[in-house]
Amino acid sequence: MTALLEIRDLCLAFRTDKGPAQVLDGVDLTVAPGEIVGLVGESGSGKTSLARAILGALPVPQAEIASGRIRLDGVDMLRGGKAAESLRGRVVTFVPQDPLDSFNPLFRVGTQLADIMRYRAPPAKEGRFGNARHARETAILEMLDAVQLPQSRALLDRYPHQLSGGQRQRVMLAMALLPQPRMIIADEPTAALDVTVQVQILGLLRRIAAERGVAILFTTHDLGAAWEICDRIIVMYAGQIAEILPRTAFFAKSRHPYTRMLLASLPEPGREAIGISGESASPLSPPPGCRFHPRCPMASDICRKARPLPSRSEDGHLVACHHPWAAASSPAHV
Amino acid sequence: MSEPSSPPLLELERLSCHFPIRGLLGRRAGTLRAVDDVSLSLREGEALGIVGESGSGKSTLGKTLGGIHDPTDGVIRLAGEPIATQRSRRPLSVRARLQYVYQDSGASLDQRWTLRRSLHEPLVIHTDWSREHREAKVREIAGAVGLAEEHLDLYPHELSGGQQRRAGLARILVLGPQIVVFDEPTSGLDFSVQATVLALIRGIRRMFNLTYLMISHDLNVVGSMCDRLAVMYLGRIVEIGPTREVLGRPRHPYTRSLVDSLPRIGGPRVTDRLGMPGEPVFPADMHQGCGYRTRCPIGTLACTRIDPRLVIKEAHGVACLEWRP
Amino acid sequence: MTKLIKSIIGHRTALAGLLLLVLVTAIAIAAPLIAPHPDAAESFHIDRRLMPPSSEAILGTDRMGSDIFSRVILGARMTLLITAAVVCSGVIIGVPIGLIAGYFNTGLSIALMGVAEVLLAVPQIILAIAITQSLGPSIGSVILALSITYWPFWARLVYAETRSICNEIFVESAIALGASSWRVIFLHILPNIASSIVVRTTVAVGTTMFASATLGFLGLGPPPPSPEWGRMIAESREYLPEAWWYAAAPGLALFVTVLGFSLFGDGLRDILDPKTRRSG
Amino acid sequence: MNAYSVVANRLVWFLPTLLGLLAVVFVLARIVPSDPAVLAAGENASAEQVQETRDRLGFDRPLLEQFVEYLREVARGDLGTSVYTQQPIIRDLAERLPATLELTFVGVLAAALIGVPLGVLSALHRNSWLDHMLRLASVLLIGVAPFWIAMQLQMLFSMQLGWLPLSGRIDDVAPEAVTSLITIDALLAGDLQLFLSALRHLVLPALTLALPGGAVVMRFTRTAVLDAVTSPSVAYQTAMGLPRRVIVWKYILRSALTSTVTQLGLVFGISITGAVVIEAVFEWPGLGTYAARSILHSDYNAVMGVTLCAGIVFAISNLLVDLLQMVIDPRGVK
Repeated sequence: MTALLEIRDLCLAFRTDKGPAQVLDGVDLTVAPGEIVGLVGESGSGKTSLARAILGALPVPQAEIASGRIRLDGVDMLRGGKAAESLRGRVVTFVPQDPLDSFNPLFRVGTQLADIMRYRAPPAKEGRFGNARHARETAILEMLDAVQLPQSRALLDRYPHQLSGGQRQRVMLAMALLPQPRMIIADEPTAALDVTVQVQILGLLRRIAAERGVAILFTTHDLGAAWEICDRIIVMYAGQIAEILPRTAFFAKSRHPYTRMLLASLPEPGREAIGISGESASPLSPPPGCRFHPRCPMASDICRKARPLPSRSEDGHLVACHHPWAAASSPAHV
Repeated sequence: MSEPSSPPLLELERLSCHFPIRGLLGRRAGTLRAVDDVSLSLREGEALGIVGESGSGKSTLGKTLGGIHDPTDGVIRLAGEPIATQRSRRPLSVRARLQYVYQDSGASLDQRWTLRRSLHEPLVIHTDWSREHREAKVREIAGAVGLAEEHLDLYPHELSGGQQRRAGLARILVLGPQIVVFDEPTSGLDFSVQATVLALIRGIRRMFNLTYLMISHDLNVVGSMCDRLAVMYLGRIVEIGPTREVLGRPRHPYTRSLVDSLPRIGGPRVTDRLGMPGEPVFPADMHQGCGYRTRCPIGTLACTRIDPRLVIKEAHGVACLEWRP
Repeated sequence: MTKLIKSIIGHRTALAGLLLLVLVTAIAIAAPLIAPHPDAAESFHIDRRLMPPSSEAILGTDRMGSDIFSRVILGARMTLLITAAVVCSGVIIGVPIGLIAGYFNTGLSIALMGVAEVLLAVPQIILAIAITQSLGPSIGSVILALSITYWPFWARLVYAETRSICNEIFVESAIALGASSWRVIFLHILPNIASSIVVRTTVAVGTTMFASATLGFLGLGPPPPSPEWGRMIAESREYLPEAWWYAAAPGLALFVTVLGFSLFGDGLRDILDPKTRRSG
Repeated sequence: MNAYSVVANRLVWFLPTLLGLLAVVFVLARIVPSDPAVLAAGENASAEQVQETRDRLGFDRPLLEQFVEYLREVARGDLGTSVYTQQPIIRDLAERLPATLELTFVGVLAAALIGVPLGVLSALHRNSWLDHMLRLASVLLIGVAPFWIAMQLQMLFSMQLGWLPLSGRIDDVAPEAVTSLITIDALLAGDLQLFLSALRHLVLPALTLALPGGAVVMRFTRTAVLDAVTSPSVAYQTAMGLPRRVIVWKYILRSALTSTVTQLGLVFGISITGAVVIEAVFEWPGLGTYAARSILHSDYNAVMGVTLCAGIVFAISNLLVDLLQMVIDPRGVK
């Protein structure tokens, strides 16, 4: 299996007033074509920075990539120049967290869709009258149908603020699909939505990925959402990958203490959730060794000194911990 | 089920909170029925959860209880005594007994004040205690919510999000309230922090024998924190009952769709089944019939004409024409 | 406070402005001492009319034969006095009105802000002209006219800031807690909007100076022979272009003073108002 | 609130503003002078004449009654007679207002033409030497008193270089008044010579307005462009790989201009105020010179007339800005 996206040893820092903030530290990951990968982490885990790094949308003066590489479809995205540039918005597209802010409020939805179609999508098949504009509009309407937006023609004439939250996110999805990408990066796409709408959008994402063979890298802090749509889940903590597990192993066979504690933090009727005490590690002065050790109940001397190397088992389950749970033991809270 | 002998600690009777929608020349063009004809009661020591999606009016309900909005109609009773409706007239003693905690309780702190000063303020307003007396109380409560001594001299922006919420909570607790309204106490928090905040609320409930009302969009949160649940849709309560009942055997189609939308980690994907179609309409646009009919999978013609009332049977109420026990 | 001073020193624009202001203020305060011919500033010397800059009169002399340098630095007092008086009364009238109107937001506040809006609807300088004209030219009438025309600026600013801060949760919660109105206004609202008042005031100083100089220029300022920059510039027009130094000195003095305030104001805004910081 | 109700609200507020304006002018005219009758009767009037004037003008009647009477007069278009020109003031104003409007329009237009491109340039090359130079220039320009600029321009371009006329609006006889804006009337009459002459007269006064005005516009535009550049919608479009030129010249520019237009209205208001004194310097036959001359002759009614007239123009320009804002921003006036 050749990977569509391959990230090796990515280190990223932001220059801040208080010194450099290490946002990503030695991140390795791959995404196969058509695969849905969830990037799970709490605020400050670096998941959004990782997504932005792939898209080349990091704030330019502050961000500094110390080492590592990002290869997408065989192209080096960090040093690829023009070739990488042309991949963005064509081979890899983006669904943002807050659709209202991501639209330009002064332009009609149709205009913004049309511009993506015009500049990023592969040339549409010539319409009946050989009119490119007409062909583009047809393609847009078809796409809006595909994301289950009824009365799509009327929608094109609206302004972003006139749509509901769910409609806006569907349009964003349509915009991400128009270039016929091989990969979509979705950054917390359902965080701002109500649960009933969230479930619709998640369902839609999954169906689209399956039907069109698009890979999705889905960042979220919501374990439930990750469970719903992902094939594989990557748990990040403080800029490092803690654990990579296949969906089936996520609940029952997680091995990293952090993953287990996260799962135990979920509120659930009839059960008292246990939180994780302490503060998340600061990227300005990350703790030495395993970054999770100050909050980890199993931490020992070695955790304070050495960064745990990831160990991989045969089913693709990877864990970076000096004291992982045994593969077979059941989760803490059951 | 028999009625308890003592009057409920908190009672809402046909409470409404409407906002005018201003149109041409500031004329009233319509009415936003944020809270519409809501009745419910809370016994001492009870925890009631209120769930609903954005625009369901749950937050307005909380703010009306907290005395931040004036009710348009209806009565709020605290231990049998009606609370004056206008916020300017709500007496200090009532304000101390019934308190409202903001979604981000840290935001109730003045950014230019140290924590100590913010925690003293309620006591300065409500009591004539000496400085030492107040300080002792402030320290006691700060300790109870897990804030260290040295935190008291910090400004809000020097605290983490979780600590700010603790401080906001402490500000409420120094007055020793009987009832607290928690408005989305966990929104915007990571799961690990959320769980510690919920644990804290559970702790202070035991410690101070609190009665509370918790408002949240997250069924899991209220489900794990409350004895009873009320489900709101477009300003109305559509279902109310014991948590186990409401979540385990939902009667209203809306509650059912909410419960069905919850991802179950370890279980089958809920997206494999069809979710609920549509999104809530604007609360001002409804004129007749059941507010949920536009999204309801089991709606009939009658639903467009008849506005179902909340019918309570065996402590479990539901407002739906189609529901037959 | 020390933090504020530190950030001002660390901010190039603010520091440059501050230095200019200190310079101008020091000159204004010490004017009678520094002025080389303080006694000659307001009297007539026919033999010394319109002399170009020389060692005797470093900025030349005017049509009355007075030493322009002396008149300019004595004029700094006049300008700063008028400006300070106008700005102070603007703050004293405008800030409480804005606070009260913004906090209570009742019929009274609509009336108060209505008055302010009407005054703002008249071009300020024209209103000031009308007022000074009916009062007759004097320092007092300039101050009164500008105070009447400029307080609505503060009222409107404070009103808007108060309205928006009243929607902040910490104010709402203080009210819900039962805090009295004066407590909310003076302990919560005022300290939180103080920085925007300060920034706005610094910027307004420049505008006020222009306005007072304009009145002087139109012959409505303090009557001659008092040294007022606007009037001096107006007088010089008849002697252009030959007596180029005549207009240059008061014009530059006005420029340097206004520049000082606007630089300082810009810097303060960057420091105190983080909302606009990124666009700086 | 929909667009129409906003318009209606503005229009309805316009009337009380006007009424308030009249009240202010009235109060100034009747209360501030110790005895308005003395003023109205003229300097050399005898005691009987003063008394006669007082009776005739009704200065001894209750103030409210006088105010109502005054409103009636104003409604009839009667603002009194000018002591100096011996004409009805309303006619004086009608003759002079177009000159002021012509000057202000050209000044603001020039300010926009200077300020907008430079603001965009400055923002796009943020922190370059060009940006620093432009910002320095704007600070300096804003700090110079307009009447001083006027004098320096006169000295340089008229007195020393002799390129442009020193003062006035036209050399020859004015063309037949159609719009009363001489440049346009000259063009309508097909008289190119006259047009150029009018234009040459316009250059210096308009430039005096446009220099500080342009500096203000430039600052606003720069801030607006920077806000747009850092907006999430631009981040989204960048991540989607939309060509930079489309993002800048279509989306960013439109967003920035939306707020700049509001500021142009503000600049217009400031310029009308500024025009008063600049006209005095250039002897431009508009409201400003009229006001200055009226002051000189203690022509009380005339000053009040100018105040009223300027107030109305100002209020109308504010109204127009609000309407324009609504037209170009689909979200309406905030």
